[in-house]
Amino acid sequence: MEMSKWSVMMKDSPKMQLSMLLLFILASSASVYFLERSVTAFLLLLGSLLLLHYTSLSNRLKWIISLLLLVVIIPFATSGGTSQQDYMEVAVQTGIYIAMALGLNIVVGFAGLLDLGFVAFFAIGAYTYGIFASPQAAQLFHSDFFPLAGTWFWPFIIIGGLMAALFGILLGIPVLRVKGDYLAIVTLGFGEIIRIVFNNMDKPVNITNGAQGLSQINQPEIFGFTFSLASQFYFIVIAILLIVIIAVRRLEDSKLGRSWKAIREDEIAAQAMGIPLVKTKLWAFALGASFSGMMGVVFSAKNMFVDPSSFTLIESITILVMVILGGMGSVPGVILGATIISVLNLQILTEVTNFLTQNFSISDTLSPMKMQRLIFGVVLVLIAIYRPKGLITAKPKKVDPGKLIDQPTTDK
Amino acid sequence: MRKVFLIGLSLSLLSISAIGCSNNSSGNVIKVATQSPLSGNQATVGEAIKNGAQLAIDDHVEAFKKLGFDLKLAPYDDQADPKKGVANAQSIGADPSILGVVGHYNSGVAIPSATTYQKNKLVMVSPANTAVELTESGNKSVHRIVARDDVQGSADANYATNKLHAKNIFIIQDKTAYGQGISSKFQKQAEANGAKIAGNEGITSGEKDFSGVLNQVAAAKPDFIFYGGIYSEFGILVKQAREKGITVPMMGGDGVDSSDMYTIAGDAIKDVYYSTTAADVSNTTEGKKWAEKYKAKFNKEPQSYAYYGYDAMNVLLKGLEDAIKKNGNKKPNREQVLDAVHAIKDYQGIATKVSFDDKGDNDFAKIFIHKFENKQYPGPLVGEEGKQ
Amino acid sequence: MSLLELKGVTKQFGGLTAVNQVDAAIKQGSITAIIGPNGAGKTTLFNLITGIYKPDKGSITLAGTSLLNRKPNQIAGYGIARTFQNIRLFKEMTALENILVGMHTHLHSSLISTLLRLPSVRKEEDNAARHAYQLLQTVGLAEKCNEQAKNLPYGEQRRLEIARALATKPKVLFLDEPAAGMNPKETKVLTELIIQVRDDFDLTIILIEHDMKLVMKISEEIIVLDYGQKIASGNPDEIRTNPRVIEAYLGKGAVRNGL
Amino acid sequence: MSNILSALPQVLVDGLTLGAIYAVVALGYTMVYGILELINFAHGEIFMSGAFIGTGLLLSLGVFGIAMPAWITLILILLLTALLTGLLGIGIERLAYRPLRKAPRLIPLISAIGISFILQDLVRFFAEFKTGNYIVTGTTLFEGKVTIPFSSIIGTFHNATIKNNTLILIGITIIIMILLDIFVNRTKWGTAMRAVAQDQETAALMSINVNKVISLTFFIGSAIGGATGFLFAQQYATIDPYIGFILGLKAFTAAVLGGIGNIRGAMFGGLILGVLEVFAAANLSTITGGVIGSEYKDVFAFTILILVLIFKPEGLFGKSVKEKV
Repeated sequence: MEMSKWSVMMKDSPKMQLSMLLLFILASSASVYFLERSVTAFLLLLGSLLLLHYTSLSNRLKWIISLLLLVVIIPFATSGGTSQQDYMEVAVQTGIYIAMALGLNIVVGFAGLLDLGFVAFFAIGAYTYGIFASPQAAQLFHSDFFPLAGTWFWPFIIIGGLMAALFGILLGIPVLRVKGDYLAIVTLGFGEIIRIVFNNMDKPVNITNGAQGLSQINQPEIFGFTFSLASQFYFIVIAILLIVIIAVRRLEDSKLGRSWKAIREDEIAAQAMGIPLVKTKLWAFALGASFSGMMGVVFSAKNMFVDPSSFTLIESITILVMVILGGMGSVPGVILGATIISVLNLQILTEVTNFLTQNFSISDTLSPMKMQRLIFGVVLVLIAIYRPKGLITAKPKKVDPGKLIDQPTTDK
Repeated sequence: MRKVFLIGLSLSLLSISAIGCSNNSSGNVIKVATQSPLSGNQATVGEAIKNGAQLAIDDHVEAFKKLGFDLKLAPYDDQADPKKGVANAQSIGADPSILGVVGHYNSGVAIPSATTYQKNKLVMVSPANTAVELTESGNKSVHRIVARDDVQGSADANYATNKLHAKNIFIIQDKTAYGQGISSKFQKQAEANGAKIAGNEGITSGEKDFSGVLNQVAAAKPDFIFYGGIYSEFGILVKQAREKGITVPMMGGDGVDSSDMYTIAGDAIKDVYYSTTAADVSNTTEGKKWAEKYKAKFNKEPQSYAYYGYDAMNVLLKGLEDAIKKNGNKKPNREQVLDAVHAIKDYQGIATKVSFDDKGDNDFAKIFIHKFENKQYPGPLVGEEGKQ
Repeated sequence: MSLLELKGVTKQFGGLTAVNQVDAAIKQGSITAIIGPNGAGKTTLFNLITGIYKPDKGSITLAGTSLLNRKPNQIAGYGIARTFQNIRLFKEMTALENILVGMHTHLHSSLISTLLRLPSVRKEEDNAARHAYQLLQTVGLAEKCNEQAKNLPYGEQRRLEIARALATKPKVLFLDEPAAGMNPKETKVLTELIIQVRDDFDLTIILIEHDMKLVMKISEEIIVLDYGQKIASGNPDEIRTNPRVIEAYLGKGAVRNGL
Repeated sequence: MSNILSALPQVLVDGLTLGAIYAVVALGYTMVYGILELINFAHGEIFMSGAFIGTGLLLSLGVFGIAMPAWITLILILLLTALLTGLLGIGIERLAYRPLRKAPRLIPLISAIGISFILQDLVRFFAEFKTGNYIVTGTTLFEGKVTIPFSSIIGTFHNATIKNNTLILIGITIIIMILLDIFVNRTKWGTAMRAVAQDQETAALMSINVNKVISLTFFIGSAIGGATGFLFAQQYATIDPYIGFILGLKAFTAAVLGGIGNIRGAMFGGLILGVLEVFAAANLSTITGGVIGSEYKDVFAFTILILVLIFKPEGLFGKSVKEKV
């Protein structure tokens, strides 16, 4: 009784929600700041973004609060203890996955094309920067111009994106004749081909340095400042991520976005409406791939190292899981899905197992450390069964009919 | 539904809050981390490294207690994944009680993770990484007690051409960083020694059917086969080669150094050689005692990497002790530990003697060539070669 | 002058000749019905004209332009729109979005300007939404504009499909069994709607329909297909009295029913 | 070139061996897909579980000192393994797929991946618990090999050797495929299965118990997958919990190559893929003069797959279905 009254009150009053939210942010960021190291507090702080999503505040206010959270509060709160780089590493990797998941969401969620080789585009971005910003290029072209300095990182974000988009199109042209689950296996094959080729292009001409990977990749640099710590990369990732989110949001409700969804729902009807199938699908491939490519550049610059083992099929599947878990076609859902999976994998499972192994003596076979795959599997099955439409289901865009009748259209 | 979801979320968060908070460390705890693959298909090796390190920690707990410190192992699972390795490295860096790292197994994970250690001024002692790159990039944190690929590859090639008189060699490798690294160094040296390379082919690790490549080997009729990769594939490869009537000598690097070779290849294991960077300690009394201790604790035979893990951790702990003493029996900072470890000379470990050079490579890293014979493990020693 | 011309259009599936040497000339602004028993090749003929299938023989021209070897989306661009026998709406999208998809060929914002959300894009989108809303009003679905297509009742789905086709601003509108599954009242509303949109939007309408009352009421021209062949054409009175039609299509029972 | 030709018999023999395994595992994918339009990602893990269950049974026979003629042991273990993995398949369907039948199309994929991880880790756990190592090497029932004198047929051919084990493997897989083909095409339950694959609702109206048919499909697919797992363990002696993943992937590729949902297609797809793969591994570097080596064998296989699908999008043996407009 009390509970329902409370929730009604919360539901009806945005002000109430806002103050609760601010309180929550304050409490969680304070605990992140003052506690030496608390994963819980950090997760709660991240969770405030989710709470924000569920409030009934205006969109503009939501944007402002989330920007404040991401750009000011989180970096500041984490700077309190010694764990800053740890939190930030998780945040950076999560950000990279979110961008990739949003890219895949265009392909799978919007356009309905099942792609099981998506990580290939990430690899292309990573190698594009990796080759030119490491001693590899100097050896390849026998030129002193290479390796490119860290200042080249910035244009390479775009170049990496474009390269990935180009490969997206090259893959798409032959592949898009294939439908449904056949497409899945063809893209899977493409992903594997890319990885195997990268793994073996050390001969006859050494382009990728094969399985040894590329090391000593230059880190980003601007006005003499070098980005080397996770807390510094965080801002690059946030910036790209914001661009990606805005782009996806704009695409979603555009002519192209509607065409994707139309194709997903019914190809024949979509064609009858004048939508060119191949071109529209190629755009989905290219744009989705470009997000991945951009983050690939960031990835190689951050790790200063790339090798083919980062781009296995499991990665592609993980990104797909993020999209489906979050809710196909739903932008906030996909962001949540990517966050949950990467935080789960990078922090929660590690923390739980560390806690258990460092505090109790457990026989080796039983060690939960080795059970991560099992736990991950159980989580996936439970989610599939209990939230089959994803955590945040995609909702069609609603319009206010009142706004549509005001002025009669003059367009005819 | 939403509410239920939110309540569930907060409950799950609360339930792990205990974990988050209890991680706070008091001032006299010193931890040393290990990073190795503890899950996935390389877990056997990763676990051996961790177990070896664990034994070393156990040996030192008392001594550190006397110094006033509570010594603990913090094992991390890098999943053989660079991303996971780097994330772990950040989290290791964030835990102020951790003063050093023993790891990794995969060079692909070690190289990017080492960058993070360097930023945190953490010392890393590698029990297994042989990639040349690792110590060539000028990273101050990196140390290793094992021989580099170039040393081992050329030692193997010298043995093959000089002692076994191989003239026409076929190379197979698993196309991992390790396999590619060691086999290309082997090929270089073998060619320099005048042998002909009949082929250099890759297999896919994790597969079990290598008949395709072996048909090619059969057609090329080599007099020697070198394999760059690890034992789980090599065992099968040996078996299938013998089944196909390919009877020429075969050889692998330290990756195939495992007693499991006998189980996997069975009776097919004839004329098979391997090189290792660890001296055979199974026959020394000390080695036997150690192996028994290991078995008593973990209920398993120690793999070679357990010895490396043990030695790597001991080297690190030696440096740690030095740093503590130098710091007036107070807890040293990471940089002090790093310097102390870097300065270690002539440390006698159970498998190898250790003196670090400027780059962090071990001056005493030696290559020992063994033969798999009579189900004896390690097999009889048939040759050895030092650095250069 | 006829707007759409078919000459000797033929399509075979394996051994079966689904459409056989069909000629037709559709007059601008007319309402033409294509009738015939099940399997007579009516829908196949639609699919041939709208480019879903390619004819084996014959020619199809719209205002003098050949429609052969064009993709369905290109044909849509020439001004041919259609509805489907087994309703093909974009189910997860709202009624309004369905219409907006129909306006695809008339929206011109480039990708870059969309990403930058230039004022021109916003204006175009606003206008499109208003126009789409008007179309919904035309078919009486304005208050359902935010409803997902899959949640609409059957009759409304049919009407939404017509509105979506209208959004492509077609010259010729093909309706494939628009009254199927409707009750007499709904059919009456639909009949009026078809005539109204023909007049308001200056359309040429071709429809396949089994409801003879509707066919006879609104068509100016009727084409009768049987086993893929055109067996008769003419105005409703001619068709009503054509013995071949009664024989082959309507059968003897129909004569008794007073048609 | 003469090398390629003379080694051809051996390459064919090896390719067919590998292909036979792919083919039988592909059957499991194709049957489930045919009926539920679901890529049962966990099928590779069922195969792997079969390998472990069979090897475990064999090893425990040794522990209890039960001695039987090798062929009786083989048949006994095959049947037991098939039964157990079949039940495992039914269990997985009940637990992870049936609740999701009305869910969006890709959701079952998630639970399939989840089940896959769970099986991998459980098997690893039990293997390690029992033996201390998850890489398990079993005993071989049939030793020895035979030589087929291809050279006496055509002079340029070299002889090919086949292990007895391989002959048994090929023999049993062929029997499985023939039995399955008869079952699906000639029996009441097989007809029901095809009916459900065509149209679940109509089949239900014809008083076919759809749930039962789906369970049966999972049982048969998993049983033959598991039995093949044991044959695989016999053939290659060494198994680990991760063999199912790569092999499952290849088998699924084979199913698609043959036209997914088509049982005969899966068989041929498997055989073709096996031969292609071994051929590529054996000959790629000879053909390209060393530029591209055997490490590109999977690239070669996938390229063929992509080419086939581009020119025949429904797979080699699939029927092209025109969508009704």
